[in-house]
Amino acid sequence: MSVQELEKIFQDKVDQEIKIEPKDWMPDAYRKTLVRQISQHAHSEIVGMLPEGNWISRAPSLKRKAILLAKVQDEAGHGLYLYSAVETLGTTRNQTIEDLHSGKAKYSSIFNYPTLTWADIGAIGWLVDGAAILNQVMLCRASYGPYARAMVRICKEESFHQRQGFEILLVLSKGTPEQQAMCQDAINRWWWPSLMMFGPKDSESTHSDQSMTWKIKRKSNDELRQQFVDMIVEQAKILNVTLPDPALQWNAERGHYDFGEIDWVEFWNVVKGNGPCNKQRLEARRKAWDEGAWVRDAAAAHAEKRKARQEVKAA
Amino acid sequence: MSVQELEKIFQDKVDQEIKIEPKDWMPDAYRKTLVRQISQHAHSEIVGMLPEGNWISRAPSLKRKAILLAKVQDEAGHGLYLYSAVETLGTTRNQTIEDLHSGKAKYSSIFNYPTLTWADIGAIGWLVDGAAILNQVMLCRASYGPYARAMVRICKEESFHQRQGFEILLVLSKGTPEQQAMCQDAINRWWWPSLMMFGPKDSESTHSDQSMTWKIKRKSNDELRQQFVDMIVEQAKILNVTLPDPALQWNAERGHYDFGEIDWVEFWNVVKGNGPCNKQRLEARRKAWDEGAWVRDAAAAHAEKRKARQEVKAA
Amino acid sequence: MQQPVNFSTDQLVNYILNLADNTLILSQRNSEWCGHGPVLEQDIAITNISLDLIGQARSLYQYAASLQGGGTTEDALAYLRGEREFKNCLITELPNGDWGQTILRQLFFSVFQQLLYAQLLQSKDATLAAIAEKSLKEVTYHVRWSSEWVIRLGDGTEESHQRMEKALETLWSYTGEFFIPADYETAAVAESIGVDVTALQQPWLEKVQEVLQEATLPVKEDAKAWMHTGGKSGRHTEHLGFILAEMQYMQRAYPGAEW
Amino acid sequence: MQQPVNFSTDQLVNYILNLADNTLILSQRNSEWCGHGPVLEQDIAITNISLDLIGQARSLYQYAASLQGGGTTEDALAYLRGEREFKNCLITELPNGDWGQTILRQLFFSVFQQLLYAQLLQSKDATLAAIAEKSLKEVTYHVRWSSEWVIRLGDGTEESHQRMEKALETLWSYTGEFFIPADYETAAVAESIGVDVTALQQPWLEKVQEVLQEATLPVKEDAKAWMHTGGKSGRHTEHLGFILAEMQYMQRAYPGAEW
Repeated sequence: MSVQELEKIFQDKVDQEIKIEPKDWMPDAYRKTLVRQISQHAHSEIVGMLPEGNWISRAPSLKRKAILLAKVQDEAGHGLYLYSAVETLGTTRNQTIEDLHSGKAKYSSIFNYPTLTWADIGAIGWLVDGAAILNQVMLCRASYGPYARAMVRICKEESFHQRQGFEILLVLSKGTPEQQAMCQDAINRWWWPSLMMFGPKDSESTHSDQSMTWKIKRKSNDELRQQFVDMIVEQAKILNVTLPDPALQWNAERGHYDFGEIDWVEFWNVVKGNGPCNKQRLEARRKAWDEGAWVRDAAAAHAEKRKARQEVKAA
Repeated sequence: MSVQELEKIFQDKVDQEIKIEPKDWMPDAYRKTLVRQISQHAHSEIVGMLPEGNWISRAPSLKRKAILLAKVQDEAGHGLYLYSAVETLGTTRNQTIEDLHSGKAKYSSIFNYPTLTWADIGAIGWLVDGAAILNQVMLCRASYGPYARAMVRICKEESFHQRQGFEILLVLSKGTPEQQAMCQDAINRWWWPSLMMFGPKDSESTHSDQSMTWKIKRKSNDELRQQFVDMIVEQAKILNVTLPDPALQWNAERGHYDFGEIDWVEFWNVVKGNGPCNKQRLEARRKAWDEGAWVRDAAAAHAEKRKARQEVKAA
Repeated sequence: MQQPVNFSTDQLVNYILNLADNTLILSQRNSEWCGHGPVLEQDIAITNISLDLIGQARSLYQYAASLQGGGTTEDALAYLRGEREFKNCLITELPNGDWGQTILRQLFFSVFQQLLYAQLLQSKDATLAAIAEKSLKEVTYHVRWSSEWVIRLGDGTEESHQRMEKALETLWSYTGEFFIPADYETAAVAESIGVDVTALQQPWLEKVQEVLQEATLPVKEDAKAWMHTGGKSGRHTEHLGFILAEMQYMQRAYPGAEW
Repeated sequence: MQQPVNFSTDQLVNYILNLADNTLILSQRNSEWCGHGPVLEQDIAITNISLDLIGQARSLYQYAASLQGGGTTEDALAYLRGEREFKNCLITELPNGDWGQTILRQLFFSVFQQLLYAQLLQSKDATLAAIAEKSLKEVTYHVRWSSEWVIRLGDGTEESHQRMEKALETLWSYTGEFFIPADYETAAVAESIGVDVTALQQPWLEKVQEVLQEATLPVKEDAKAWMHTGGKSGRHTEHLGFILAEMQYMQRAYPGAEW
């Protein structure tokens, strides 16, 4: 079959909502796009462990500590699913991780902001996980089977995390004046970075059209962002907090909330590596990896030895 | 001159209280004993920085933090004087330090006990520095000039430290019930180790007789220990604390306080390396030294370069 | 209340606090690995152990709080006691060291816990027996996991073997404390509530030796050698103060707040 | 009271707190070296700088406390404010790194402080002018000491040169914050009390470049490049929270006690 024919079959499947599976033929560009996107997502889970992990030792109650530990652990699990999905596309986990450490691969810029107070743990759950979910729900229907299935599992846990984050803030919002201030302050700092999570405006987004055709993406950045704003504004009322955007108001005509302009200079600055924690995050990951090398080597060497001994026994 | 004649001249000087100076002839054994004793004292100053240094970051007020910093810094200064005194005997500072790190040289066992609460900083000043001073006052009249002169400088600062330690405890003893308990608890833990600082009983002490003859030592371990007990018991009354020894009581006949038997098993155990912090202390010193190697190398290399450049200029 | 015995509540509370503090402090230490493990799967595994331990700690603190009464809570016990009141064994508060040291400590601790909880099933105190039963399943997994890793690293590369020997050297003198009963342990044994820890030493040594042997590591015979002690009666290393300063900061800085 | 001006006391207090927090936090960081320095003489030197800085901090907090009134003390300001209330520049709270990074930071900070205090001598606020005068002698020594060490390490061995380059890479983007005025700084300038930090950037750059050049280190020209900010208005790095947890523990755990 010619490439054109293969491409036609492939696109027909996609159009008919038949999942593409690892052994199916797929265009190189589709494969590359998926590897880039899924590994970026995997890295975001792993790097995303760090800002929240920053508060494990200081969580203000035993219950909160246990919940936070479990949450960060879930993120590691999500990373695992996603690295596995990347492996089905022929790229090893080690390769994927090396690309992160070399700076070749990206992760979500949101994790380059610091967690300064306990309320940030709530804000991350509510806003950051909230934003992530909208993207992930969409991806549960992605055309690539292993990716879509990983997303289904992730989505379940993620919406649980969002509720937990909201609940942290709810307790603070009903707490002492200091706690209320802490809650509002965290929301003030995390609101705009959360909006940035949906990426550049549609008019500036480079990969979007092709991804739509391939059904790796089903909604545009701006659509998802609008959906997020509409959802959060309602939830903010329950928390009795304000969102730091004077332009935010209901637009009856559109049936959506209008909102102000994102600081795109900051957005690109953080993407380029100048966020408050870019260096710190990448260094933490590299350090864990480098200092773990002897452990991985030893495990491999032991497995070899064991195998050799079993062969001797069997012989 | 024969060795016998030289030894006679040497001992006459000692007997007449004329200081022995670096360029004077001295018996090898005298030199060795001094090197051992002074370097052990120097190491005690340096290792002694660690238990107190442990509380610098957590000192409970700015004033206390400043006082503690200054005190630990003084100890570093004492170390310097003493390493210099050792150098006058022909042993370099590096050699002396290497002997510490290899475990060949000892330091005072007291610093192998941990500082668990802020009150320990007071107890160290009061009891540990208090015990050290009695020894040091005696050493101000040591026969070896550089040692005696170093001791004069050290003694002045040390008695200042003891007063500061006492004052820390005095504030605690007048403080909240929690602070009073903290004060008493620290004294309970530091009392016996402080008594151990004077070394084995005279009947078991190996180096004492010769050191007395050489006037490196002028009072026996037991004499100094008795002096210490008599002094501290009186001061304890002002602090309104008890000393953890049921056998402690005034003996009118002797004109001294009687006191109970030291736990010599513990004493030798800690000397042998099994104290709570022996490993930790030595590792901290080794780490500082090893991680500082590049700095010392660079400073030496720079000094060389600079010298070479000046020679070029001069030429 | 649930207090079923006629020895002092204080002693029972102390007995429980020792069990609880052990698990909380080790959980706190293990959780430092979260996000920094050598392999993703093991990052998850050590965090899981950390979670199990904090779960045990919570059950125990809740029980101790109910015995103590007066409005005490699990959080008050964990966050508002000072370092001289903590009763954990010293080994749990030692710095993690490298991955090898962390898992060797886990082996030592988990084997001890497994033997302890197995006996605690027989406790006259039904609550403690129930906590032991629930925890025993978790601990059995901890023993298996840490054994496997000690073997893997001991019998891995030259480097990993050396690191494990060093870890063994560092940790061994902290293992004796498990088996030296504190006064509250002796009292609890007399009441058939607590476990006689002295009787656990031999089976502990056998299990540990078995693992060390398979790991090609030097088998320690000197369980009676000089050992660090003090933690059970609140005389700790210099490390615990720093753990508490960090762990308790929020509760100390915002007294009375709910989270 | 000593309040000599008609702009808000709050702004003046904030202005002073920024100066005080800078010195306290850097003092706290430097003091981590005490007992762990690479050479005994330098252990003493860095501790001495730490002592000078805490002395400055105390004078400044005492003044701020007197302005604020209501029984506030130097210790309340240092030990009972939360991390979002601290106003130190981010560079002071960064981990020490190696000895090279510590002394390079000291150079950057001390050159800034020297320029700042020299101007502060002219302040209409007599107390601030007096503190500046007293501190200026100390800072002059800090500049000399850190310059010498930067030169020594930059122009030392290959290894030390590389380490200094790395330190420069790590720290440079934290130097811009000195020169971006916070609102309280702008207000203090308008009242002839504070120093116009924007005017210090050029002389700072010249002095620093001179030292870097002699140290054979890459001379940074891009003082206008992207820079980390936030500390002056209480938006810190993740490091500050840990510094405070440790530093403030005693005051938090024993509220109201005297020491």
